[in-house]
Amino acid sequence: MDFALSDDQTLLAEQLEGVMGSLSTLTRVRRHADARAEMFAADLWEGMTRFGIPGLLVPEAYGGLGLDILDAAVVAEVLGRHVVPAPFLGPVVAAPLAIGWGGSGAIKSRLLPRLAGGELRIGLAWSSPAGERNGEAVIERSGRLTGTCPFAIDIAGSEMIVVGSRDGRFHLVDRAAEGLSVTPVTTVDRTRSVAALVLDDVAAEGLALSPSDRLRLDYALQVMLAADLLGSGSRLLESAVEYAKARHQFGRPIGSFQAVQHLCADMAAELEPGRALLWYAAHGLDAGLPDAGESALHAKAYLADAARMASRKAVEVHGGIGITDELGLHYWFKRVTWSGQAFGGAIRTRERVACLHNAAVLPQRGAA
Amino acid sequence: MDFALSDDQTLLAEQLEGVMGSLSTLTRVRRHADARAEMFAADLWEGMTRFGIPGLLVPEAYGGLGLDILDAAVVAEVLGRHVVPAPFLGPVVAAPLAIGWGGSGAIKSRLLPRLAGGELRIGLAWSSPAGERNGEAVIERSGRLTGTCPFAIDIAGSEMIVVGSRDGRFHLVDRAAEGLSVTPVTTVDRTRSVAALVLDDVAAEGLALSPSDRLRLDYALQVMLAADLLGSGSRLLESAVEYAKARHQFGRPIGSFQAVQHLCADMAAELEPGRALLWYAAHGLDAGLPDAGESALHAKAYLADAARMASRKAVEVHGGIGITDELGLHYWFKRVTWSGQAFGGAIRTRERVACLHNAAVLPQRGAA
Amino acid sequence: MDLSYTPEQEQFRAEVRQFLVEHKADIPAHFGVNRPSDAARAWQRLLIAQGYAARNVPVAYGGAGQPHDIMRAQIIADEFAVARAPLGLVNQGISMLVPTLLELGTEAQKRDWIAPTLRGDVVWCQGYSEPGAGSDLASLTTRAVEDGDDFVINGQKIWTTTAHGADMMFALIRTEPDAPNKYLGISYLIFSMKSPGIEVRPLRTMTGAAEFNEVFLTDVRVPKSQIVGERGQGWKVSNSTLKHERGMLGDPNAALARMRNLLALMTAQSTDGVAIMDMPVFRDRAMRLQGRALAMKCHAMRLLTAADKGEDLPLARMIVKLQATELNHEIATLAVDVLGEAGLAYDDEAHMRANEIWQKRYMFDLGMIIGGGTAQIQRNIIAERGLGLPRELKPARPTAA
Amino acid sequence: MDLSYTPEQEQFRAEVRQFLVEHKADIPAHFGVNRPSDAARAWQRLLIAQGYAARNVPVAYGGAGQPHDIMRAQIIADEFAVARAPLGLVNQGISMLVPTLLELGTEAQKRDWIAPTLRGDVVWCQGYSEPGAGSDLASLTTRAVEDGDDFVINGQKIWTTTAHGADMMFALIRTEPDAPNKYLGISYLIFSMKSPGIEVRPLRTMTGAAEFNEVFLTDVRVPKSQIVGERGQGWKVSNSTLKHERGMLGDPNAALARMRNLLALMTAQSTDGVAIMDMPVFRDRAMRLQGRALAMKCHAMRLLTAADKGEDLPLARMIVKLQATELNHEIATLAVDVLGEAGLAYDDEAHMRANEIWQKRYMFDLGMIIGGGTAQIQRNIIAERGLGLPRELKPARPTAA
Repeated sequence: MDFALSDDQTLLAEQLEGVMGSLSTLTRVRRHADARAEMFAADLWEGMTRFGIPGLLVPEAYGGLGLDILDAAVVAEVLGRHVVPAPFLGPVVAAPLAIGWGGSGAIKSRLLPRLAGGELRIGLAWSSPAGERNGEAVIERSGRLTGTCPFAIDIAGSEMIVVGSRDGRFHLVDRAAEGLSVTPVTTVDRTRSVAALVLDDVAAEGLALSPSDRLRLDYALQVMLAADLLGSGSRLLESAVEYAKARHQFGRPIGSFQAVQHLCADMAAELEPGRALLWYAAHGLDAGLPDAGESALHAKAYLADAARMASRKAVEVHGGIGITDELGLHYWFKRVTWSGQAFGGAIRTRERVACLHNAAVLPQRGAA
Repeated sequence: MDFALSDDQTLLAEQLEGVMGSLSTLTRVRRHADARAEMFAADLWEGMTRFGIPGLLVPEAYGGLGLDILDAAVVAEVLGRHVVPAPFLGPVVAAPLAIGWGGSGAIKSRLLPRLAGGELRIGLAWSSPAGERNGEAVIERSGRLTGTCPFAIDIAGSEMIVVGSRDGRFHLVDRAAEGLSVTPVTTVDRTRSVAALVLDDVAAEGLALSPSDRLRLDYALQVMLAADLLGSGSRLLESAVEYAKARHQFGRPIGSFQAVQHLCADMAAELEPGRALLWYAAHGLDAGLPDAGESALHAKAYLADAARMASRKAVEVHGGIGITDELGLHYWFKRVTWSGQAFGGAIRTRERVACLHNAAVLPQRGAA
Repeated sequence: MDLSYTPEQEQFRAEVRQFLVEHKADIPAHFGVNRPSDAARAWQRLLIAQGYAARNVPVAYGGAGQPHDIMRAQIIADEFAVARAPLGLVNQGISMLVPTLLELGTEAQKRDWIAPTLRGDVVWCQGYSEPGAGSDLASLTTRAVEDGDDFVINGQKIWTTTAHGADMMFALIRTEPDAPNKYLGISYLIFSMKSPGIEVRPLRTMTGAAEFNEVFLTDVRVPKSQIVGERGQGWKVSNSTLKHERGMLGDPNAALARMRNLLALMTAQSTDGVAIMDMPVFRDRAMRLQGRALAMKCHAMRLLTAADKGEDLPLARMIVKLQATELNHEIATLAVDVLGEAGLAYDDEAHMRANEIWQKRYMFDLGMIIGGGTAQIQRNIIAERGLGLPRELKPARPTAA
Repeated sequence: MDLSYTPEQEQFRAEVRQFLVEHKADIPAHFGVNRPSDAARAWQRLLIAQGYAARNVPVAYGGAGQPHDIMRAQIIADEFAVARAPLGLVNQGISMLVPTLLELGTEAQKRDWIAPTLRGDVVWCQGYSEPGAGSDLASLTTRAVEDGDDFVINGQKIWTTTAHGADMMFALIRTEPDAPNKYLGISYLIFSMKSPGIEVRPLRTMTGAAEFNEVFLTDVRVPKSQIVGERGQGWKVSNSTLKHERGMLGDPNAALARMRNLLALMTAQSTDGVAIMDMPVFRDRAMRLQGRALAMKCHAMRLLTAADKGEDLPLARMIVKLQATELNHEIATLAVDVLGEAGLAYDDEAHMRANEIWQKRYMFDLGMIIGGGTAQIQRNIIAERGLGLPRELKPARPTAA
């Protein structure tokens, strides 16, 4: 038994940490966030492409690295640490998995190599894990899609979109398809690209994922969000610790005050077990463990809560400066807010565990 | 507007505080708690009787003091402060109100003067506010009662019992009635008398409370529990503060450590608004304010949470000694546990507010 | 307990209502961003004349000259809230500087500044905090040296609201570097924001707005006559000001109003066809917060009664900031959770839609937990001054004089 | 990540399983209350002979003499847990004294005490804490003065478990009153509980049981040869013992097992005809705790792997006590809430029914949050040693040597 990252994974994390540390600087993030237009961070995507990230989950036969969910989670954690304002969940996770598991041979040959090379980016329009909000959904009829998806991600700079329909199936839609209208949505986290889609009888190519693969895709995305939360939450803790060491009040570093010490200790105590839970959940999806789904949902819910707690306490440790743009702490705070809510908040996610976990418990309508 | 206790109420509290401080000492409480037999604290009841407490809510026409719910709440708070191991909710609150509001003239003349004088004590068997547990309930048929009540209170030393039946009505039963079997139940709080009743076709005298009076009785009891919680919770805070001043570690009083200071500050910050909420709820019942029911339930739920928090933090401030019998802190801890759960815990109580508060929200089965 | 009002008070309430009906048209539509609009100043003058604003300030200084009457003040506040009418100008000049001048200013200072401040003709900003002096405010280093009849100030202030629109600043400046401890040696100075050497830079916060500024002071000259109170006693002077500030925090009516909005949101929003209000986990959290809001409302009524009787309830008073700011933040947090993915939408203030306001509050209210004494400092104050626990080795702030 | 075991490890697991099947009849029904029963001691001898207990203690001192192998140790623990078979004796003599003697004892001390302790023939109790020395353990005042070849001890110890059944005590005693600081001047002594001058008084706790004792020491004579480690160096010696104690805390398998029991309870109990498990507010809390229990289980596996590789993860290690004790308490708290009025029933241990155990745990687990370093002390340790924050002005405890 070896409950740890492999040497390769550790190396991957360290090297990517270096790359992202130099590319996704606070200045760069701020510039991205301040732009009002639809955003695609070409330079950061370029950096990710040089590192091979677009091909992480693309099979080697199609020119990718053919790595595991756990490897992708390691990457997602680093992206969260550096609030990297580049697409990831759509083109690097959802699209390769959905196409790899459900695409025809022709589609795979056509798209996967371009995905792996980073030249093709595919967004994701799929709100079902967060629940159908106020009746908004996409309906498939005779291979064509109609409806709305209020929370489509990684659309900026994408050529295609993976769209989930109300019946749980996935489809490929061309970004330029007739009947598709895209309205960028500014969210609190400006490092993520979100858009609202309206589809009016839009042509689509079906992806034939099995029901269990649809769930695996769902769980893989929850794990990526959990990893992002761990990354940004850990960075918030580190910032708080650094600040508490450096900042002096009353003639001593504020980190020598028990109240500040305990804020930091609580953050660490909450985040640290989330790391092991995340590894277990990601590995469970790779190894096909029977509790993989439960673990993935637990990881998302646990880290949504833990990172939110860290985001609040880190701001408290920083005091006034924490709510300003001065140190940019708020970019991490907002990334945590976004990742915690996207694809279902902690409460809804736990309710999904309850339904999975105990077959004797009927799914209740009355839980969000 | 005068949002405060009256001078009379303040005097009542102060004087009773003196009496109970000298009667319900830790030694006395410990002796009561250590007794294994069914418990009636005759000496404490005698002290309460000298003070006029049994007649608090009995109209003056029947020899009582004819005071208000708020006065009774003031008394309940003092009883909670001193974890007084004597009956109260049954003979002093439920029985006078149920008989006063629902008894025939004959019953009132027969029972109220004896209640006011303290010579008649009446227990309470009524579990409906906490919900019907695992199907246990009392059924009325042709004026006779059959069924079980697992959580009847103030039964020790009682001559009669007010019994609530599944249909929401109240009945008077003789403690010696044929078909009634009483099994004392030891609870975690040994300052309270609890018994499980089994009724097999037991003769009963009906009390004709209107539906709104039944609710008022319910709310009055929730207010009394809230007051008891405030009393025991406040005392736990005071004990923690005293101990934190006196106990030295590392060459200084532990109360000078920020961690200990903040434990105490949080207790105070939670408990203090509960005091105003309690007054408002009790006064609302007296004055017939439209939000009286909502306020009473909020007061119970709020103080159940606040006092539980205080009970835990007070033990933490005391450290090891807090979990021993040495200072008797656990009597307050346990009283808080009991009062918080009796007649419905915080979650169930809040669900009742939701049903009351927003008529548009249908009562949901799925809430405890 | 008596929640009714005297006939005289009810009569007064009727008068206030009548006034609000009659002057509905005078209520200013816009109050102005950095400076009060003309309409706002006209409204303010009307309220002073009517005795509703600047109630206790003597007529000689431009106030309404009414006797202290907390109940009448509350009636005015309640009726204005019901009518959604602004109760005149709310700014730091009126809430902090005016009471300080009334207490400690010279006769000339009172005559010069109080009336125009009350009327909104002179706008003030506050210069207390510095980048290196937050919780430990008394360690401030902005200093003034004597030069003839002037002080010459150098240093930097931060967290200055409305600095852009302000005419004047009231500030804490270190004038006696050799004082025996850091609390002594500070003076309370007032000076024009038009003075040469003042630069104002907006400080952008996490909400995206610039609610605060930094103010850089380089060789700013201030006549010595513009000191308020004794030289070197500015710490004491400012504590009297802070005392006035505390009353501004934690309006329980606002928390209850927010709860109503939140409950409406939960009724309107649905997931998978079920209204959020019908989801017990969210509903329980909402009811818990409603109970807390109600408790804070009752708590405020208790404090009001005590104040009316001239009694102080120190512990009850000290917990308000901690509990009220936390409650507001929790209400916003629940709203963010209720809105789910939809609640992530966020724009800057100009384009903000109805639901986005919750995401803004979630962040802004966290700032309120920190501003004006962090939650940690509040707990120290409650423990040491409210509960009488022994002082921390290094106290957070000395006991107010 | 590789959650599989090597073929050799799986072979070893099979052997352990086989052993447990073959020796099912030898599993003692009762372990004894204050002292191990004969059956428990026989089981312990069997486990040592088999190499399952006292694994790493040399054969010369009565141990199994196995090489360090954390994976095998975990396999043994897992298989015994599955079979619900006790993994030999668990007491402070074995977990704390034996490792200390192995590290710092004289050859004679090792020969005299280790083997009978491992066999359960000699039972030990711990004499560290005193009424005035809790979190600040080093301020202990129980003192020993020299008298010929003996020390003569006077003072009082507290929180002593199994003092009634114990043969021996290992204790921290102040032997050098003039040492330069409180940490020096303490010696680690071992002595018989039959010594004249020892009085044991049970200390009743809130659960109603007497899990602890006070031990009064009056002119207790101890030969000087019964000092472990250097004279005056007892603080260091005890820190090596405390290091061993920490491993005993926070078994994540136990938390998961409790969660299963709680979920069964929630399925069985109903209110108004609805199973508690179908009530979303309770179910959400249960799922949250299940997620936490799973996280702690994974965290333990991560620590186990690190230990197997000889790596230390200080921060990950330091949080275990804080998180595990809090989790256990929260599980019990939810159970108490689930049981409602019915959960208030409580008797002393002899009469306790199945559901009453939760109310007991609710209180006992709060004690665990406090015992062995309160949650506040744990947070100090995490902040200062785990995160490298500067020391508090007065440190909670000096860094372990």
